[in-house]
Amino acid sequence: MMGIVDKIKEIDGTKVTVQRENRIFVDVEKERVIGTLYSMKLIGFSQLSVLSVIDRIADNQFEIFYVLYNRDEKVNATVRVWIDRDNPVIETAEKIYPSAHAWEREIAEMFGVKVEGNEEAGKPFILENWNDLPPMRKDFDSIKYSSEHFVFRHSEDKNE
Amino acid sequence: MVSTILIAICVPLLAFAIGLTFIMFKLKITARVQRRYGPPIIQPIYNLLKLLLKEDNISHGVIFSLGPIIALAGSILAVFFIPIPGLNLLTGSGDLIALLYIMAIGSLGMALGAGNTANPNASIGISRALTLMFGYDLPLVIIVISVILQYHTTNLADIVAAQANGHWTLWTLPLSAIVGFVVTYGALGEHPFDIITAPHEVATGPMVEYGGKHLGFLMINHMFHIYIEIALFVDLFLGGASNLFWFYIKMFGVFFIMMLCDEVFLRFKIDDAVRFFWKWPTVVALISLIIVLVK
Amino acid sequence: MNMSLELLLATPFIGGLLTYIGGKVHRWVRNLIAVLFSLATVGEMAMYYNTTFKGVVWGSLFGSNLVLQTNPITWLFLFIVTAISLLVIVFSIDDMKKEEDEIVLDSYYMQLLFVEGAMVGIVLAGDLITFFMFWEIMSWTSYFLIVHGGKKSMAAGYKYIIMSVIGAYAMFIAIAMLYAKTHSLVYSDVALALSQASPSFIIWTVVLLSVGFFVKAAVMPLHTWLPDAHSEAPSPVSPLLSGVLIKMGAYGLFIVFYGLLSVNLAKNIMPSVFSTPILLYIIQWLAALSIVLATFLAIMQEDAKRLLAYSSVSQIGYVVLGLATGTSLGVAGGLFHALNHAIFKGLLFLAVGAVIYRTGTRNMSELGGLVKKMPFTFTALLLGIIALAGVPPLNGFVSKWMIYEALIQKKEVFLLIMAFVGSTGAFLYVYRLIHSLFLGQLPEKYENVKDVPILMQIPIWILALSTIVYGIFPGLAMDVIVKGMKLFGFTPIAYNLFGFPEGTAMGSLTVINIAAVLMTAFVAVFIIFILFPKTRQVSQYDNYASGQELTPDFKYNYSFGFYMSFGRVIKPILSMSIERVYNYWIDAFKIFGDYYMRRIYTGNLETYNSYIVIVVTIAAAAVLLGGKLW
Amino acid sequence: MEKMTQDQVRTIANMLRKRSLWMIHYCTGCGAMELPPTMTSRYDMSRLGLAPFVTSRQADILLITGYLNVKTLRRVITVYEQMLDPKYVIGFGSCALNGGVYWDSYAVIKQLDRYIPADLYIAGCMPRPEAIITAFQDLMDLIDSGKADGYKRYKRDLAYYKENQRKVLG
Repeated sequence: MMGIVDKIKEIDGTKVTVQRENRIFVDVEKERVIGTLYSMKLIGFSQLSVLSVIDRIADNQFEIFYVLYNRDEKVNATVRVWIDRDNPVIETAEKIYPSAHAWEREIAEMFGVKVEGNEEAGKPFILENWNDLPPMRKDFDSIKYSSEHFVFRHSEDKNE
Repeated sequence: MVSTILIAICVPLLAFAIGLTFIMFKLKITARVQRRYGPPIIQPIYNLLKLLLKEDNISHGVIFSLGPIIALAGSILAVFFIPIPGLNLLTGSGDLIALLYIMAIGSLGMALGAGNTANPNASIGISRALTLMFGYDLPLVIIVISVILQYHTTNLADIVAAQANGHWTLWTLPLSAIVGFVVTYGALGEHPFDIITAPHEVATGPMVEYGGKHLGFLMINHMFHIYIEIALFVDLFLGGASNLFWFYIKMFGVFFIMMLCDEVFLRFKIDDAVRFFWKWPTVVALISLIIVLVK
Repeated sequence: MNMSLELLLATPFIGGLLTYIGGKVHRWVRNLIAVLFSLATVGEMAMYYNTTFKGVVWGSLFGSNLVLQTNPITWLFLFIVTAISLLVIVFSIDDMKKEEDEIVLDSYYMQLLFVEGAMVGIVLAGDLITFFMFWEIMSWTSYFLIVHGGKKSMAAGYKYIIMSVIGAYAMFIAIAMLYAKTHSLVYSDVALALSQASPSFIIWTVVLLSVGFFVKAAVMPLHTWLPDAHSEAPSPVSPLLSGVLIKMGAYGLFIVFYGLLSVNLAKNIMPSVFSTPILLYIIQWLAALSIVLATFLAIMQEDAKRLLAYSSVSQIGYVVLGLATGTSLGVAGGLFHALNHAIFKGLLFLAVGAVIYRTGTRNMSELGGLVKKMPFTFTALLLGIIALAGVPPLNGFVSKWMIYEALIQKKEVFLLIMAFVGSTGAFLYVYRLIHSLFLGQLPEKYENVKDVPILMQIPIWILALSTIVYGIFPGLAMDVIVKGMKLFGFTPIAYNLFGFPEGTAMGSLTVINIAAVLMTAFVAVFIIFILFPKTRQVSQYDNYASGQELTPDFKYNYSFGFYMSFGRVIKPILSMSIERVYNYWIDAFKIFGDYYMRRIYTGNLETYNSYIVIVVTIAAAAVLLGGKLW
Repeated sequence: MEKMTQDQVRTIANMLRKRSLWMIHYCTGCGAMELPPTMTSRYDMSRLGLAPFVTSRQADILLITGYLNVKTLRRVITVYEQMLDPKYVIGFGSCALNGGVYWDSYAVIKQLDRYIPADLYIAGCMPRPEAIITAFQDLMDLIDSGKADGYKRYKRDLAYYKENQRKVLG
C-alpha cells in the first residue's frame, strides 16, 4: 500500500494524508483538480466510485470529493477540493472518467454546482419542475417545504 | 326448420360450456401443480360476468370494438364445421381445408381489433401472434395432409367414421398424432408458447387495451378456440366419440396432459419458437407423411 | 357478325389515337373519349359471352394467314383485360390530375388504350404471328406506361424491357422453327405438325415458348423485373400490370400446353412423374418455389407497393401451379385464380393508390391510423386482403381450394405443402399492409386527410363487390371455364352455382352456407355486444404505457420491421437472391465490353480513316466480283 | 319496479365484483415485496378470486404499495384514470397513510387520499401477507355493502382532487 502513497506524493501540488489502512486523502487546489485526476488514472486508479459534495456551510465552502479505486492494488483514494459556496463552479471530469457524467448531473441539481463542459448538467435530472433551493443544501428546510406543499393528516385546518 | 334453429343455438352453447369447464379445470390443475389451493371451481364464471357487468367500457374506434365480434363470429362458424357425436353439422359444405382457413378468421378479428390502438405492446403482440401462427401452420398442414391421404377424403365426418370401433389414427399414424399434440399445444398458446400474451414482456400482448365487456368477449372467444383446437385433434387422431360423454372424456384427457406440461416449461423467444416448430415437428411429420405415401 | 372481331380488336387502337387528338382539344374531351372507347370494348366483349369462332382471317404474312378466334377461355381473359382496363382508366382520371403538363397525360391515356388493344389482340389471336405481333406491341406500350412514374421508374422500365425482349427472342426462335416445319402458323396446323414432330423438336419449341411466357408471368427465376416495375409505375398502372399483363403469360402457357400440344400428346413423349409429364412437373416446382420465396420476400418489405408486387409474383405462382397440374380440376382452379387474382390484386393496388393520392407516401412505417379518415378505402382494402389471404367467404378461397384438391388427388404432396405455406405467409404480409396503412396511431401531418373523390371510389367499390360475388357464387365463372375447357379436351367437372357437390373432389364445398352462418353469427354476437353497458370513445393518446403520458410527436405503435423476428428465422433463405447472379453477369459483360471497345474506338482520327478505307475497298470488291463468287 | 330491478342488478354485480378482483400494483414502494408471498402457495390469495394483472384497463384494484413521491404520483394518477369503473384503491403501509418515515421529506406526499380516493388503508410499516389478505376481505365486505365508492367520490368532487394534484405537481 505504501508504494502507491509515494507515487501519489510525486504528483506535485497534492497534500497526501493517510488516515489508516486503505484510507488515503489527496487535497488539491481548484485549478489542479483535473491534472491530479488524470495522473491518478495513470497511476492505476481506473475507477471513479463516487463523486459528491459536502456542504461546509460554516466556512461557506463546498467540499467536492472524488473516490477513486485502484483495481490492481485494491486501494481507495479520495481527491478532495474546496470551492466557494456562493458561486460553485467546477470543470467536468467526464473526459477522464466517463461515469462522472451522471454524478455531475446529480450534484448540479441537488447542490446547485455549475459544471462546465457537461452540457446536460443544468437540465432536470430527478426532480420535475422544481423551483426552490437545491434540496440537498443545508440551508434548505425540508420540514418547512413539506408543510407548505403537503397537508399532514392530523393538522389543525380540518378540511373536508 | 325448428330443429336447425335449435341446433344452431345450442351447439355454440355446448362448445362454450365445454371450453368453460376446461378453463375451470385449468385453474385448479395449475394451482395443484404449484402446491396451492387454487380459486373456487366456478371462478371463470365470476371473472367473465364481472367483466361483462363493468359499468364503464372504453373503445379506441369502431374497428377496436368490431375486432372481438369478428373473432367470436369466426370461432362460432368454425364450431359448426367440427362433427359433434351424433350430428354432422356443416361438414358437408366445407371440408378440412376450409376449416383450416376458417380458423384464421378468429386471429384476423383479434389482430384487427388490437391493431387499432396506438399501443406498442399491442402491435408487438400481434406480430408475435402471426409469426407463431406461421410457425405451427407448417407441421399442422403436413399432418392434415397425411391424415387426408390415409383416409382418401377431406370430409371430417368421413374421417371420424373411418376411425370407428377402435383403430384410431393414433395407432395407425403415431408420429402424426405426437406432432398434432405439440401443434395443438402451440395453437392454444399454452405456457412455453404464450409468447403472444407474455405478461412480463408485452403486458398481455394484443389484449393490452381491452377491458370490460371487450375483454369478456375475447375470453369467450378463447373458450371457443380451446374447444375447436382440441375437438379437431380428437376428431383427427382419437376417432371422435359415438356419444357426447366419451367425446368429453377424450377431450378432457388431452387437455389434462397439456395442463400438466403447461407449468413445467419456460417461455420461448418468438424466433426460437418458429425454429422449433420448423425443425422437429416438421421432420417427424414429414416422416409419417412419407410412410403414408409409401403405404 | 365476324366483321366485329376485327372491330373489337380495332376499337382500343382507334380510341387511343382519338384520345391523343382529343387531348389537344381539351382535358375533359380526352377523358371522355378514353372512357367511352374502353366502355365500347367492354360492350363488344360482352356480346361474345359463350360464342366460339374458329378462323376469321384478317390478312396473311409470309404465306401463313393471320387468324382471329374466340372461345369461352379467351372470353374469360378478354373479360379480365377489358374490365380492369375500364376501371383503371376511370381511376386514373382523378389520380393523374396531379401530373401538370397535358402532353404527358395525352400520351399516357393513349398508351393505356394501346396496351388494352394489344392484350385484346393476344387473346383473340388464332395464329402465332398475330400472337407474337401483339405480344411485342404489349411489351413496348407497357414499357412507356411504366416510365411515366418519374425518374426511378426509368431504371425499372429499362430492366423490364430488357427481360421482355430476351423472352421475345426465345419465342421468336421457337416460332421460326415451327414456321420452318409448317409454313402455316395457325394453331390447328401447328398442333397437327407437332403431333408428328420428333420429341426433341417438341421439347425445344415448348421450352423456348414457355421461357417467353415465364418472363412475362414473372415465375421465380425470371421475376426480378416485376417488383421494380410494379412499384415504380404510377398507381393506376400497377393494377393493370399485375392484374392483367402477367395473366397473358399464363394464357400463353395454357395455349402452348393445352392448345398446341394436348395433354395426352405430352404424356407419351416424355416420362411422367406423379402422372404428369416431366416438363409440366418442373414448371409446377418452379411455380411452387416462386410461391414460397416471393411470400418470404413480401413479408419483409417496407414499401406498400413492393409488398403487393412480390405478392403478385407468389399469387401468379398459384395460377401457373394450377395450370401445370394437367387435371381438369387443377387447370380450372388455375384459370379461376387468374380471374380472382386480377380482381383482388387490382382492388389492393387501387386502394393503396388512393392512400398514396391522399398522403403522398408509400413507406408503410410513416403511415398509420387512416381508418378514422378514410373509412371507405379501409373497407375496400379489408375485403381485398381477406380475398388475397384466401379466407372462405370471399373469392380467393374457392380457386385455392380447387388447386389444393387437384394436388391432393394427384398425391403431389410437397407442392401442396409449399402452396399452403405460401397461403399462410400471405396472411402475414396481408395483415402487415392493413395494419401499417390504416390501423394504429394517426401521425399529426395526416390529420386533415379526407377520403378519395367519387370517381376513384367507383372502381374500388366495383372490384370490392365482385370479390364477394365471385366468392359466394363461384358458379358464375365456372360456367365459362368448364365450357371452354371442354373445347380443349378436358373432362368437365361437376359444379353448381354455390360451389362443388360431392363428386368433383375429395370433399365438397358450398360457400353460401359458410357466408350465411358467418353473417348470422356476426349479427347475433353484435346484438349481444350492444346489450351490455355502453362504451365511451377514448383519444388515441390515452393508452396504457404504465402511466407515461403519450405525446403526439412520437410514433408509438410498432410498425417498422414488423416481422423482424421472423426475418431472423429465414435470413439464410433471403440472402441467396437471384438478382445478385444477374448483376454479376451484367458487370462481367460490362467489363468485357469496355475492354474491347477501347481497342476499337481508340479515339484518334487516323484509325477511323483507315477503317473507312478498308470498308470501302471490301464493298467495291463485293460489287465488282459480285456475279462470279455466288 | 324499475328501481327494484336496478337494486337487484347492483347486488348481483357487487357479489360478482367481490369474488373476482383483479389487481394492478406498481413496485413504487417497499410493500411490493409482500405480494409474492401472498400470491404463492403459502398464503395463496387466488383462492379468494384475486389475481395479479398487468394493464390498467383490465384491473379493478390499484395497490399503492408504500411511499409515493411526486414524480410517481403523476404516473399513478394517469393509471388510475385509465382504469375502468368500478375501481378501488388500497394504500399499503404507513407511508401512504401519513408519509411514514418520510414525513419530513420534500418529495414524498403525506396523504394518499388527497390526490386519488383510497378505499382502504393497511397499517404497518409494510403489512405482512396475513394483514394484506384480511384487508382484501374487508374490501370485499365494503364492496358488498356498497360503501367502496371511491370511484364515485372521484367523479363527484373531481375539482377538489384536481386542485390538490395541481398544487403538488405544478
